[in-house]
Amino acid sequence: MAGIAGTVTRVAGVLLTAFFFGLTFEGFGRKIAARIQKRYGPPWYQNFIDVFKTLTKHGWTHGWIFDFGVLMALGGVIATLSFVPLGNLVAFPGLDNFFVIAYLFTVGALGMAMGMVGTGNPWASIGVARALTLMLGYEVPYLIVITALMFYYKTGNISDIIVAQAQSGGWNIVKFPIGALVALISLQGMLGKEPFEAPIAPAEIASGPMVELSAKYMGLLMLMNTFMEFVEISLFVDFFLGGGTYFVFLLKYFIVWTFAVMVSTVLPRFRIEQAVSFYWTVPILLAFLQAFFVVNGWVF
Amino acid sequence: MQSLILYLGIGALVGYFLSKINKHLGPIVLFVLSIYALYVVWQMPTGTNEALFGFGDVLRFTALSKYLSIISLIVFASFGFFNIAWISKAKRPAAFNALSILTLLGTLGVFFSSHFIVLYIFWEIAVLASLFIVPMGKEESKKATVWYIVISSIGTYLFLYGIFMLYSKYSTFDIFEIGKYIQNETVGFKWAVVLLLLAAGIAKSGIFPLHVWLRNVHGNAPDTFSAVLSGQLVKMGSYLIALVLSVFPIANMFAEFYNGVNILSYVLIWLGNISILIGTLMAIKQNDMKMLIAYSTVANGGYILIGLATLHQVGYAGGLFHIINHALAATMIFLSFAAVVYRTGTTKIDELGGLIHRMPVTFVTYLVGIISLAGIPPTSGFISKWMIFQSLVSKGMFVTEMFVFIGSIGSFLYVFRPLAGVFLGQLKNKDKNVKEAPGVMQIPMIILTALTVLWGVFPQQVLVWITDVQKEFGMKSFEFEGTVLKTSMGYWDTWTVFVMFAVGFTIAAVIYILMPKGKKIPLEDQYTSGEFLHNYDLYHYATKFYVFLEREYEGHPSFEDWYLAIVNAMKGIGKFIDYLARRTASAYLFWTAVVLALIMWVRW
Amino acid sequence: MIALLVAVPLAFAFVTVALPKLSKYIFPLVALFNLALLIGFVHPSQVIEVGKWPAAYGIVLLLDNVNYPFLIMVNLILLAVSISATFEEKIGTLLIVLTASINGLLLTGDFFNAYVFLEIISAVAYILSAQNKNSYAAFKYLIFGAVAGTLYLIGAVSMYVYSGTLNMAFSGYISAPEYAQIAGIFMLIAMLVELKVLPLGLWAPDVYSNGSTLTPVVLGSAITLAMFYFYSRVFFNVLGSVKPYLVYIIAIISIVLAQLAAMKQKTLGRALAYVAIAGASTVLAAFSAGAPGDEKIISASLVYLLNDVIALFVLFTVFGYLKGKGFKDNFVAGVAFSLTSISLIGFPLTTGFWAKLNLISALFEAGDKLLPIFILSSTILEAGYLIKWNVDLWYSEDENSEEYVPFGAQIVILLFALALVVFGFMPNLITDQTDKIASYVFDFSTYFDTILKGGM
Amino acid sequence: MIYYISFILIGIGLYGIVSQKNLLKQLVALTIIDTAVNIFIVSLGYLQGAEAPIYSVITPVANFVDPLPQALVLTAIVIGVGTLAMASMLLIHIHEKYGSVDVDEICSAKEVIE
Repeated sequence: MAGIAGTVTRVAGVLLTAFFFGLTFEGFGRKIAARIQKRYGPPWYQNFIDVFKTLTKHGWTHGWIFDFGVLMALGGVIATLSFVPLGNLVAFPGLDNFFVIAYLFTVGALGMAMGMVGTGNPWASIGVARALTLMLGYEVPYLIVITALMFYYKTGNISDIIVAQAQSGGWNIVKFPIGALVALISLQGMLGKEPFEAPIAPAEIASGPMVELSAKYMGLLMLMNTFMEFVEISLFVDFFLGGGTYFVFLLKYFIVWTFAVMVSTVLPRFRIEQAVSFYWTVPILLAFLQAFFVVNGWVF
Repeated sequence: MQSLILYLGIGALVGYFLSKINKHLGPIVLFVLSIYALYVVWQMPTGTNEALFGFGDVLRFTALSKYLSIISLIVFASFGFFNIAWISKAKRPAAFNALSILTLLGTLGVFFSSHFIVLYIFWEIAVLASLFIVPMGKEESKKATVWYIVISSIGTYLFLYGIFMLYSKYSTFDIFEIGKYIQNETVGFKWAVVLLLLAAGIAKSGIFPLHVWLRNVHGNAPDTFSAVLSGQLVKMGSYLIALVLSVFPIANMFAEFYNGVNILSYVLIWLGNISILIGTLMAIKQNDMKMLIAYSTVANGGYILIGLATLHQVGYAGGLFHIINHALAATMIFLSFAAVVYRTGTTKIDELGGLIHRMPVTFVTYLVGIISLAGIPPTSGFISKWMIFQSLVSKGMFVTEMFVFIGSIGSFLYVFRPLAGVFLGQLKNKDKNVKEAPGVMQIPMIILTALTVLWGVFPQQVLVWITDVQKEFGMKSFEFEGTVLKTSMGYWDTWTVFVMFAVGFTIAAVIYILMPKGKKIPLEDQYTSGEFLHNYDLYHYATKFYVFLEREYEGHPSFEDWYLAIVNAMKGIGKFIDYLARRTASAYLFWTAVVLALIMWVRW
Repeated sequence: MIALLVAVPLAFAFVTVALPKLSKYIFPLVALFNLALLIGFVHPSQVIEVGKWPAAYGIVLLLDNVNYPFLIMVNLILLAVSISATFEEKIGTLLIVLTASINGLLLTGDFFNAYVFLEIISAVAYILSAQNKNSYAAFKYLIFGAVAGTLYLIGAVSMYVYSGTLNMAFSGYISAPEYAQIAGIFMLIAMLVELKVLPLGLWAPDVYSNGSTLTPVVLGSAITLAMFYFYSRVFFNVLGSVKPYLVYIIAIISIVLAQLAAMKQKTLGRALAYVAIAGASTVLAAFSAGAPGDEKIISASLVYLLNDVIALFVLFTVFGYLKGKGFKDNFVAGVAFSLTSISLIGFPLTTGFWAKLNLISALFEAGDKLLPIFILSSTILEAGYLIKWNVDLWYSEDENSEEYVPFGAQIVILLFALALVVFGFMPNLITDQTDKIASYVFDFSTYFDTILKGGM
Repeated sequence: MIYYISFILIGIGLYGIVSQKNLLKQLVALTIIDTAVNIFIVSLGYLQGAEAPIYSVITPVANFVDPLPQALVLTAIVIGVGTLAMASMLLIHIHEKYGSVDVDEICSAKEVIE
């Protein structure tokens, strides 16, 4: 029983961390973006206000698949999140296989896509189609880089890779600089931030998938979005920045997040096909370069 | 085994005549026979030899036979049950039923044979029986039949040639016997024989370069039969590939090429890569939902081939596991399509929409089917993909990984297209009165759905079958403990993942229930950028769903066109001959004189 | 006794000239009589010296283990033709003459006598080809056949010059191989024409596809069978057994060209004509591969030949009656058509399957790996277009016309089709026979002894 | 010598069939071949200085030419005539159907008919 209690505690810890710090950092991100654009910006707790406010409103639903899709989205992402190691906070030690996380992650994405298209609004369909297409772009180079890491360390477990970084004393961003660059570019796509913002594109396709959202559905999906960002950035921190203890991890997290926000603030938006063809040229070649280095043992 | 084959043979006749009385009886015969056969196969101990109608020991029940027979019988049982209702749409119900039973007979015979010629005979029975079902489908299905028979024949005759090459060396047709000797042959002979034998499997399982028939055949065949074609008959090819790769000591026969992968496997893996790429990219383009899944069959055939060809403890198991996953997923998907077509009469994605509001069970079947096909936990589809990924990563095959990832992520794209176009979005006016598929159709769909999730969470049973196969062929077998699947690169626990998913879902549900209820609004109540819409049929994004992606590979080469060009070139020669034949006697005589002169010159 | 096989039909032919209305009834009776005679009263080996001239001088008729099964088969086919075909009164007489001359060709042991029978067969064939106002094709066939006939005559006379006798056995025995070869070349050309091997068989498509129902059936089955017998007699028995590489190559080319041409066809009749060409070429190629005394190959190719002949009989009969219309209202014809085309392609559990399997197996045993490639790849094409035709005809949408298959023909084609399936399940029934033929085909000394010493 | 004549005649006949577009001329060429072959056969049986193969007072000793080829030729001639007659019949039919015996004209007529 003690084991289960410990697990429950750790899972709760992970989820609460993601909830609290995720929203907080998002608030910081908005502030930073505003400052770059020479605005004042909302307070750091604005996102908490948004989530709670939307959750308490009466909204509209488009039928059971819409409701189910939203639940599946949030449920899937929560399940994913619980497997992600936050530095040394690992809810399920040994079960943090990268592929499991990567594919569990898609449950949430699928749920969201399904629910949003279930509204019957074509803007949502267009947004989802773009999101999936973009995914085809960023996932492949990202996965190749990560599998190169896995091949190098002979393990698919994320915490093992964190440990190995600590033992060898060098972060992977130093050992695999090209890979880290590719992962960073892919991360931008995963986060759906500029220049890879086409799936949402508020001014172009009316926020794409979110077009029909209201009230608590919006709130649940905002939570889901926060958790997704948390998973994505955590994976980067774990893989390339050596994870670290809980607070060190959060610090690294904040730095990566800030960087992503800053990049997104100053860049314009790629068209979706530009984005895909970009991913299919530069990052994928770099990823293969990195894999080639790894296979030949040329690692710093 | 012999009695089973006999019963099926009788069953085909019985099914034919019963269908003449009442067409709903035929599928019942098929269903009962498959359930009975499933029971028998499940019980039968592996490793038994048997004679077939007095011809020596030509049947052998291996663990591989057992595994594939069970898969086939599950597919056929659901197909049979589904047909009880669907058969009223069939063009020639009696022939359809009899031929379906014969198809089952053929495939089971293939799985049981240990004698190449017997295997070939059963193979052709399966091909022939299914061949005559195909033209009962849509209008283009007649052309599809020709594609089917030609590509299939290319495979089988190459196979036959390979058999005879072996026979002229060893004077035996016994597969297992030959496996013992072949190691010491010359390199050229080994290459030729193995590739020739694999050709039939490659053609049947839709691997590049013999993949072109799948779109036509699976896309145009009778709706439920596509489920068998894609879910079961294609697996016959995978079986043959698995058999050849495991019975022959491939790893010892061919030199190592890269990280413990031998050169033949590498060639096969590349064929698999190209199949995945073609299957995925072409599936994304299709507007016909059946053709879309037909292309996805090409891609998944590639996965199976890659998994099997690694001959790796994990990869091979993954390939085998993928066989059952794809069989179930394809069956579910095609059956749900059959239900859709049964009610609406079209397979074009952009002519449909919003069916979820009318056919929820069909939708759920399709949904679980695609989740499994795309390899998303907690369905069984993820397990096999995970195993294949793990083995590729552990061997550091990065280029192959790229194709595999494209296939995997591409599958999200293409399976979403029918989901969005057919089931979600705006319900068409003409479909407003559509009802859910009849209960008889729902039952097999629900059972398959349950099975997919069940094996996704508790894969032990399937893994036992797989490890039995691996043990039988003397490979290192895949390790697992309960629901924990282990590889050298880490493990994962299907049960924990499922529980966590349930927990996440519960958390979300709790939040959802606690918060104020949403008001249900009709589909027409939409954000329309301020426009007033008269026809909500048009407010549905389904045509050219991924047009921005399709544009990136618009001018791609089409193998179908290339093959047609070859056929046309051949027809050109034929036309020339025909032209000569229409000429006067002078022309003939000229040729006579030429031949005469030639013979005179050479003297025989 | 065996002379009756020729004499009785010939006599009745004269009767029917006087009483043309009876020909319809006499023809089946004649064929039946021949069959009864063959099965009940005569047995190999028998020799008749016509006009009591001793063997090497006079004409000899011989019944031995090689031509006995051929005779039964040919007469069976002619009986089937008499039941299944509908023909004018005059044609009935012709067919009786054909019966006589085919029997004569099969029985004769004399080069010049064979020439006469060949020419009579050809003459009948020309008239049959001219049916249905197909005179132009018939004329082309005639020119071609006549030239071929003269070439055969040159060959036969050359044998006479070298050996001083027209008796096949004796002249084969006496003449030096190089002389025999030159004579053989002339005869070969004539036979290649009759066996419609491309490019010498270019007459066949027009004749087969545009004539009456009867034309392709008779030409493609009975006459082809007789020609193959004659080929085996002349080239295996008399002129010695060397592997004629050139014939082999020409036959292979012919297979390929015929299949390609068949694939291209838009009308069923023409496609079937090319199928017939390809089939005959395959048998010829196999014959030449097995020429150096390989009994297994010959046996297998005889099975192939039999399958081909029966299948074409059925296919052409169905085509002739239905003229390419669908099987909607002609279920029996459709079933027979499909079964035979499956057998022709060589799918398992039909005669064609064993034919191809045995042939390939025997070829591999003989170390011939080239012909199997062509047989298998031509089978791919054949499967493609035959299945296409089957599907088109079964699922054709056209409103049915008055075309139908008469009852007698339905029975015959169904029986033939079922026979192909039954032999498919019990291949021994047929392979035992062909093995026996094959074992005698190369046995020149027995043949020689039988003829010269009177057999009895 | 006479062999050469017959072979030359065969050559002429073959050339005639190959080159002529008129079917009747082709038929004539065919008969030329026929005749040539007959000459060939007869010439084979001929012996210099030998006599007709008939026993009589004038030829008590059998110094004969070979009689068999002559018999053969008789048969061959009959067959040739039969073929010729049949070919003529076919030609008449062709002329009835297409209105010509010229190959080119038949071809164009065929297109019209079909």
